[in-house]
Amino acid sequence: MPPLADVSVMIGGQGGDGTLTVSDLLGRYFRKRGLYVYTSRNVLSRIRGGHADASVRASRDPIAAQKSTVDVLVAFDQEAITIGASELAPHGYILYDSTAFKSDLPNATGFPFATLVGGALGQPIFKNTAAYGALSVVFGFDPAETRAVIEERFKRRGGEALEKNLKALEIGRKAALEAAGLADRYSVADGDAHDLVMTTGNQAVALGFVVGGGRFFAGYPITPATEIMEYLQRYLPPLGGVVRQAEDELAAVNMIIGASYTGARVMTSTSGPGLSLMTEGIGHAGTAELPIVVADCARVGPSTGQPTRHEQSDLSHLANLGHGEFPRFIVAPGTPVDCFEMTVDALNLAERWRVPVLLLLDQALCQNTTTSPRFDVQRVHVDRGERLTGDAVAQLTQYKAYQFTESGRSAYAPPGTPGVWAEITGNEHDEWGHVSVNPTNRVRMMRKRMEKMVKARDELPAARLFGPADAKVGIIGFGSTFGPIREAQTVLEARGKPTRFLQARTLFPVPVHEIEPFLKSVDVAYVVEHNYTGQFARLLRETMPAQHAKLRSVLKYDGSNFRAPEIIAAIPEVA
Amino acid sequence: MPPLADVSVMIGGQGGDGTLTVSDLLGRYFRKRGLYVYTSRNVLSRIRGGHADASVRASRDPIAAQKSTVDVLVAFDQEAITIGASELAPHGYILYDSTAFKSDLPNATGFPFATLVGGALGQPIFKNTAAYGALSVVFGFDPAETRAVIEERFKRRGGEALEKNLKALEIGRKAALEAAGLADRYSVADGDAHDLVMTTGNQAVALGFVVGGGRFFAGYPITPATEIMEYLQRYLPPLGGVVRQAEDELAAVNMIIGASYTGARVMTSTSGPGLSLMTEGIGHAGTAELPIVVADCARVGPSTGQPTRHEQSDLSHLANLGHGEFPRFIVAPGTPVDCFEMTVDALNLAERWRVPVLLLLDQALCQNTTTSPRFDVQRVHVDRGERLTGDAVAQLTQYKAYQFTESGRSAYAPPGTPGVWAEITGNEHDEWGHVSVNPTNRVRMMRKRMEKMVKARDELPAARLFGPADAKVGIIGFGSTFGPIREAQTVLEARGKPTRFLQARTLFPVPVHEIEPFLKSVDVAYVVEHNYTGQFARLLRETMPAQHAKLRSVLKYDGSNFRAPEIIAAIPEVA
Amino acid sequence: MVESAKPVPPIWCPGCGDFGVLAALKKAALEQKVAPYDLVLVGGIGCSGSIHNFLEVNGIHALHGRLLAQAVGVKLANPGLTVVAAGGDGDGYAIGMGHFIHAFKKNASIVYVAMNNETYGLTKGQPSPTSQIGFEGNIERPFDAILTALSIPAPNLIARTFSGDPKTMIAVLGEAIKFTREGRGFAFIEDLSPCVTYNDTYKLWREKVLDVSKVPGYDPTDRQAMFKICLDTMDQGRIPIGVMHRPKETAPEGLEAKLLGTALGPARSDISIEPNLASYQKLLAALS
Amino acid sequence: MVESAKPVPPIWCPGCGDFGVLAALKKAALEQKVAPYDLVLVGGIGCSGSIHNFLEVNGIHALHGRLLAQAVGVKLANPGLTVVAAGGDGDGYAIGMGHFIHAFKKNASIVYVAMNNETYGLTKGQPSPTSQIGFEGNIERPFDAILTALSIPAPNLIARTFSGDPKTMIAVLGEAIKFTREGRGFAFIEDLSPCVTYNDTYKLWREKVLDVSKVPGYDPTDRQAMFKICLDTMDQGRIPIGVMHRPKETAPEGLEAKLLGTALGPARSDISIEPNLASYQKLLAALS
Ligand SMILES: Cc1ncc(C[n+]2csc(CCOP(=O)(O)OP(=O)(O)O)c2C)c(N)n1
Ligand SMILES: Cc1ncc(C[n+]2csc(CCOP(=O)(O)OP(=O)(O)O)c2C)c(N)n1
Ligand code: SF4
Ligand code: SF4
Ligand SMILES: [Mg+2]
Ligand SMILES: [Mg+2]
Repeated sequence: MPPLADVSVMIGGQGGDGTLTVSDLLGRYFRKRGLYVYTSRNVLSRIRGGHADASVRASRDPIAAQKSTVDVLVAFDQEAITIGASELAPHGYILYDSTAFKSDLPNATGFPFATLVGGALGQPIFKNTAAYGALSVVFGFDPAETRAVIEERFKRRGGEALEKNLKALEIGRKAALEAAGLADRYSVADGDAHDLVMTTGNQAVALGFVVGGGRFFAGYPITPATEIMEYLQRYLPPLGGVVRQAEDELAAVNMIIGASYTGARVMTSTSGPGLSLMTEGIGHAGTAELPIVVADCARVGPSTGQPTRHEQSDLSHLANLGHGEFPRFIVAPGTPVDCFEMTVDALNLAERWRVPVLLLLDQALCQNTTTSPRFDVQRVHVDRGERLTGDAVAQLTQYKAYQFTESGRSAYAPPGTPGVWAEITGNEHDEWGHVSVNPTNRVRMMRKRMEKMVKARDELPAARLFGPADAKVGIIGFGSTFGPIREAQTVLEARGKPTRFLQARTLFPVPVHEIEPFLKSVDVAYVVEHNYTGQFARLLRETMPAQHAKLRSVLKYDGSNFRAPEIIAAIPEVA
Repeated sequence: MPPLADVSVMIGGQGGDGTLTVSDLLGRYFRKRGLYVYTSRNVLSRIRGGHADASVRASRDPIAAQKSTVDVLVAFDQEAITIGASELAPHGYILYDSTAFKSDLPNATGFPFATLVGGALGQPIFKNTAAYGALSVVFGFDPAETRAVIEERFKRRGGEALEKNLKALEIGRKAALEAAGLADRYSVADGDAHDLVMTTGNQAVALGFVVGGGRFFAGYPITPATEIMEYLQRYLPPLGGVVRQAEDELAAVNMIIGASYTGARVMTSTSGPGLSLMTEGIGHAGTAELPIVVADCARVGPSTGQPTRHEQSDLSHLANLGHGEFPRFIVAPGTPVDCFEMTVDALNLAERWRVPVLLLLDQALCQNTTTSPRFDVQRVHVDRGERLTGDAVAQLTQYKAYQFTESGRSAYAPPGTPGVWAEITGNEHDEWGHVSVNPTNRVRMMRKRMEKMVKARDELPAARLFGPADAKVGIIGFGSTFGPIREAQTVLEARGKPTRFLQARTLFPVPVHEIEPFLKSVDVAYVVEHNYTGQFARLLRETMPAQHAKLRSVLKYDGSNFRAPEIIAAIPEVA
Repeated sequence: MVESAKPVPPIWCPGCGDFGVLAALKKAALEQKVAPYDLVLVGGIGCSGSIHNFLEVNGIHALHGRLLAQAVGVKLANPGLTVVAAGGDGDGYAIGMGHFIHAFKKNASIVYVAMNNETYGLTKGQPSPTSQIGFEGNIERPFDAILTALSIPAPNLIARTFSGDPKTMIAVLGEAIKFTREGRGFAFIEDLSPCVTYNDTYKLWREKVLDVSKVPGYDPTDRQAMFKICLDTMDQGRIPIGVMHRPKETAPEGLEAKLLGTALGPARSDISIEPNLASYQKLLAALS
Repeated sequence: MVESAKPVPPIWCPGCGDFGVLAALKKAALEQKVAPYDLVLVGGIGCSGSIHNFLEVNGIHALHGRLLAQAVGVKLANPGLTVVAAGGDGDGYAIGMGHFIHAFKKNASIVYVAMNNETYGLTKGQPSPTSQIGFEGNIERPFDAILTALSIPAPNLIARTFSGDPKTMIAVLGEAIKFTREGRGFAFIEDLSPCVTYNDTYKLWREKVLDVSKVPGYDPTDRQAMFKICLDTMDQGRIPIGVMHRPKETAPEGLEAKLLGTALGPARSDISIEPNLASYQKLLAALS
């Protein structure tokens, strides 16, 4: 077989079998070889036991999605075969742990990994590293580099852990080398992607928050958002920032509201259930004009749903959440770099316009790891809007926290500014912040707040366009669908079927000025999203009804994320 | 002056001045004379002090809105004049309490009500009844019936209260009779509307809940919803029902969810802030397929907003609330009879389809009093859907709480049914109620739930049409705008400008089958609603984009409800 | 026999303290002769909260932190049911704290087992309100549910058990089930249920637990004395277990009893129009 | 001088107990020399919660029940501010109960004045968690915030005052402000603040209040003893007032101090890129 330019390995087993470690080790090896890498997982909402799998993909081209076929499947349990076999490529092969079960499949070899390692090391749990060893033989990895990966990965834990893993590696290698016909069964072409980092959306958001000047974070654990809080617990304190795990999401959002009142840059992160609980608080921030950023790491809903699985079904809620009407911006990054940069944007927009900014992510973007260009601090600009210092205040004759202005933005002097006091409320209020039921004032205040969504238009993250301008088939997507859509485009391009892709990065207010011209330029536009009702398509239909006939929905809501071929198959014009 | 066929009196003063009592007394009198009566109020979110006013309108024709002009203004404070004078009809007159202030207006007479009553009775608070006495003279009321109203109103409190009010009445009458040119200044034509009741939407909802078989209610006080709970505290216990004031709205909605699980018919009522807090719970009910009814008595939002004032800005939130996607029905009564009957509908729909039903009300509908036909218990039908008793269960071979069926409805056997147990969850689940991440099951369960919104279509409350079928100007409205829209239609009809009005009673899922033909039948359709963004119009645009060019919004969001002339003025085709 | 939802195998890590609660609950329910279809298990969200999936009973998986609100709703709507709520310390003492305190005050006759492992198990080991200072960076003093339970003036049954001591667990759970079936009000049991994966306290707790009934002056009807005993025990670095409050009151003081007396309650009322017609007409006629 | 939001006249009913809190707060802040622009008053939703509108200070009107969460956020983000949260018993002990309990545990240095009138004033007189049995149909035993406060093991200042006794109020409020300005943690004051419109308890309370410092054995550093004194006082039909807990600890134990030491904190950090560039680059370079 010729070297693979795009390889995918799936590792399945029971929770606790260490499948994630295998994909991580493989990922590290492939990166050393200059490949783009994407790792993903499919786990249950339980700590141990139950089937879970991890996948790693490596390619000479940039990727941010799973491959639709699996080249090699590693099975620690029978279920891994049931699930994985259907995805196996025709040339694919299965390595399984014959300690656990036997398989009659022709393209499968069993190794008693657990027994072998258990016997030699006393602890069968190192069977995962043994499997990595066997894989290294199957793929003909360089032995020294294979080993180096183990050393890097376990150096922090050091000592015994490192030693045992190195031994397990050799056990796995030896077994595979002894098995007939397995060595060098496949080879993987080296790539030339270097100076990339391997990161998740959650980590990128945390870094963006810090660099964007975020200094106060309160949250509550929830899958798949928890890592944002955990990263910030490491990053922020050395910078004089504060991270608190609150008693619940109501406390979290209200704590950041209190902190925002003092002028700090703030964020919380959560997923669906927590987001629903934050509804009242987000509306309060909108009315009181206190800048907050809420990151929603969407998972499968509704209700407790499927905590560990992927979906993009919170958009309608975000766009409409809260009784009454208040402005909000919904921005949706599609890549780790987006996550980093748009978290900064979110902080700037929130503070300039004194609105809640909702950063919409999804499980795949949050938790899967992607090779990404390094984040560039030079591109970061901190814009605090009309923030008043004590000196600036001293020049004023009046200070009104809700002053009507031409720009639509009121200057803000946080508490502690000598000579003035901020009177802030979620009741309807006049410019001074005094509660008011005056109908004329009410109308003006509503307009002041709501028009932010019009006036800020050109400051909101711009959509990105990919593909030839004259392509007649359009694709619209946001969030992690960026990866599979781009991949689909590449495949189609190669087949001589050009498409044009609009990656929406601001979802609300709907960027009509970007999307309408796009819709006009194509004959048909496929809106790709992970939900049942076609939530973004619905927003497009509402705001651009004249274009509705061109809109088609490509939907998936089974808990897994799109792969490129699924998108291609859903577009009859090019499929 | 000829007798007035449509009269309006506004009474303004400080909170505690008893303005509501005056409007109540006048309303009672007018009803005795066979008139339709509508009383409304405009109060602050505070208990005493601050300006508040009450209005009463009486007419020979059915009415459910304020009149745009005031015939007589009673002012207990200066602000009453500032506010009321602009609404005073050209022939209008002002009676004011000269104890509080003096006025130079030509069409005003001051009486020292507080001093007069204070002197005679020791308690100036009876000044409001004295004002009623004066009004009775101004309008040439029948003295015996004027007195009978006082007797009825105060008989429950009896003794001294009754006696003092009667004395205050005479003091007021005497003062007005002695004032030059006031007696019989106006007269009001008798009407022939009898056997009506005077009620509010809140009371009608409470009654509908009881008669519809509702037996469990949990709520938390909030304006303007509290009265529903208060009525039920009186109505339900004698029927073996339970009403609990919970510690908060999260507890309230979760308590009714627990109660619903046992098979009881349940409801909670709240307003915007509480509704936002119930978001997660409503989604849970939707996923777990536990029937609940949530009455939302909308007030001015966002956030704490204006608690005592009127708005219809919760619709977008209701239609989209909650992370993820789950079915819901939003029904919106427009009159007290609707409130009564549609609360029954809501209970039936919730239980048959095992979904959350959202009963959307608004402050004016909830709290203003309207003369209404009596509620007819004969029209009430209790439909419990596929509810399984012990006997029915014994006939089954299997009981699955989430069984896939042709109808889309699963039969339900509540806990306590011998031989079976209900396994209910807000996680994604299989037919048995076991947690499941199987992708195929996920897709089927999503469809099972979401298709309820399609399958239930013909059972949802139907829209009502008013006006000639060939009218080319359409009006669409819901909730309390029913009153002013109907009045506007009558006025326009008389001017030879026919309009056609669709009163939407199901708002979500949008009844496209009703509204699309309607839109096709007219040249233009004005969607009248109390919010900033035109929330119902947005839903129409999303679901019927092909009709979008016909849609116009008539919006009001200053805290007060529409009056007929405002609606007329907003429709250029007929104004 | 009609086939109904079958229990699924527990999803807990081998050795998890929650197995103890499951076993004890099974035993206690059997001893108290509760028919499976009359028992409602309300689970929280967390490792612990999945317990209802592992038994042949009515199970409702509540929202995170809302199990007590749902459980109270169940009981008030159908007082004939035996209601046991079970969830984690994060569920009950963090997000559920408001309902927790109010459950004592409301005093509906339900059993609540808080499975305390001093961590958030299912979200992978963050500190919970009961975590010790230093655990995963925790700097807040641990909440003691028993002390706070004792501070709320209502005739509740209050106890703490330990998953390492199944005998006491079964006895206390049995007493709690009996207590609630007699309509005497809220029965709270905090079970020390170690998380072997993120916070393995089995050994430590085995050394530290102290049966309060052995302490001189033990009188579970005297809140103030028990408050002192518990504080003193804690000051000695020990963890008090046992029954901390057993009210003198024996009458059916439960909220459902106060509200409904012997009436069947909302779930079992006949709500068809006929039998209620006269009452309805009276209500409607009262409109003026 | 720049003109800033002016106080508006109180919207309370004449005679409302809340006037007492307003007057005492004004006095205490003055005595403690807190600059108006350094004082943040966080109001709840309720009659009581509007208090911040009536003073020349920074005011934030929180959501119903969320004032403590917001107040903690304010303090942690800018520990230089003096933070006083004030709201009703419904706000604090019903919808806000979870945050209330956690405020003791978190122990941020803020003052919280719960204005207890045993009713929901602004929504017109429904029973609140502190309402007596029988008040407007209430059948639940009243919650006693002091007993529960004493049950939470953290070095908080705990006190109860009465609006009919302004001298004690000013003293206790002053102590609380000082306590928090020294970074010593959470200071909780329940003020008995009668609602003359819906639940006029002035006379009753004047007769019932009992200054605990007069009780033999009074020792506000001893939780257990104070728990007994309070329970005994209540058993005698009296209402304990005074300082119920004054921790021995004098070090800055406040959460903000633990988190930030003497650092300025989030609100006052320079967040422009330049001064932070080195730290940022280090963080980014650590990505592998
Ligand atoms: C509203 C909401 N917030 C957060 C979560 C995520 N979550 C699931 S379980 C859990 C905590 C579990 O801890 P605990 O209650 O102590 O149970 P344990 O797993 O330790 O038994 C959290 C925070 C959720 N499901 N819902
Ligand atoms: C989420 C939410 N629920 C309910 C309300 C309505 N509400 C306003 S004030 C109040 C209670 C007031 O009682 P309390 O806190 O004791 O204050 P008081 O008026 O007695 O001072 C309620 C329930 C609200 N504003 N927000
Ligand atoms: S993670 Fe902890 S609490 Fe959860 S099942 Fe495992 S041992 Fe039990
Ligand atoms: S209603 Fe009661 S609490 Fe509210 S202002 Fe009046 S007296 Fe005070
Ligand atoms: Mg736990
Ligand atoms: Mg109160």
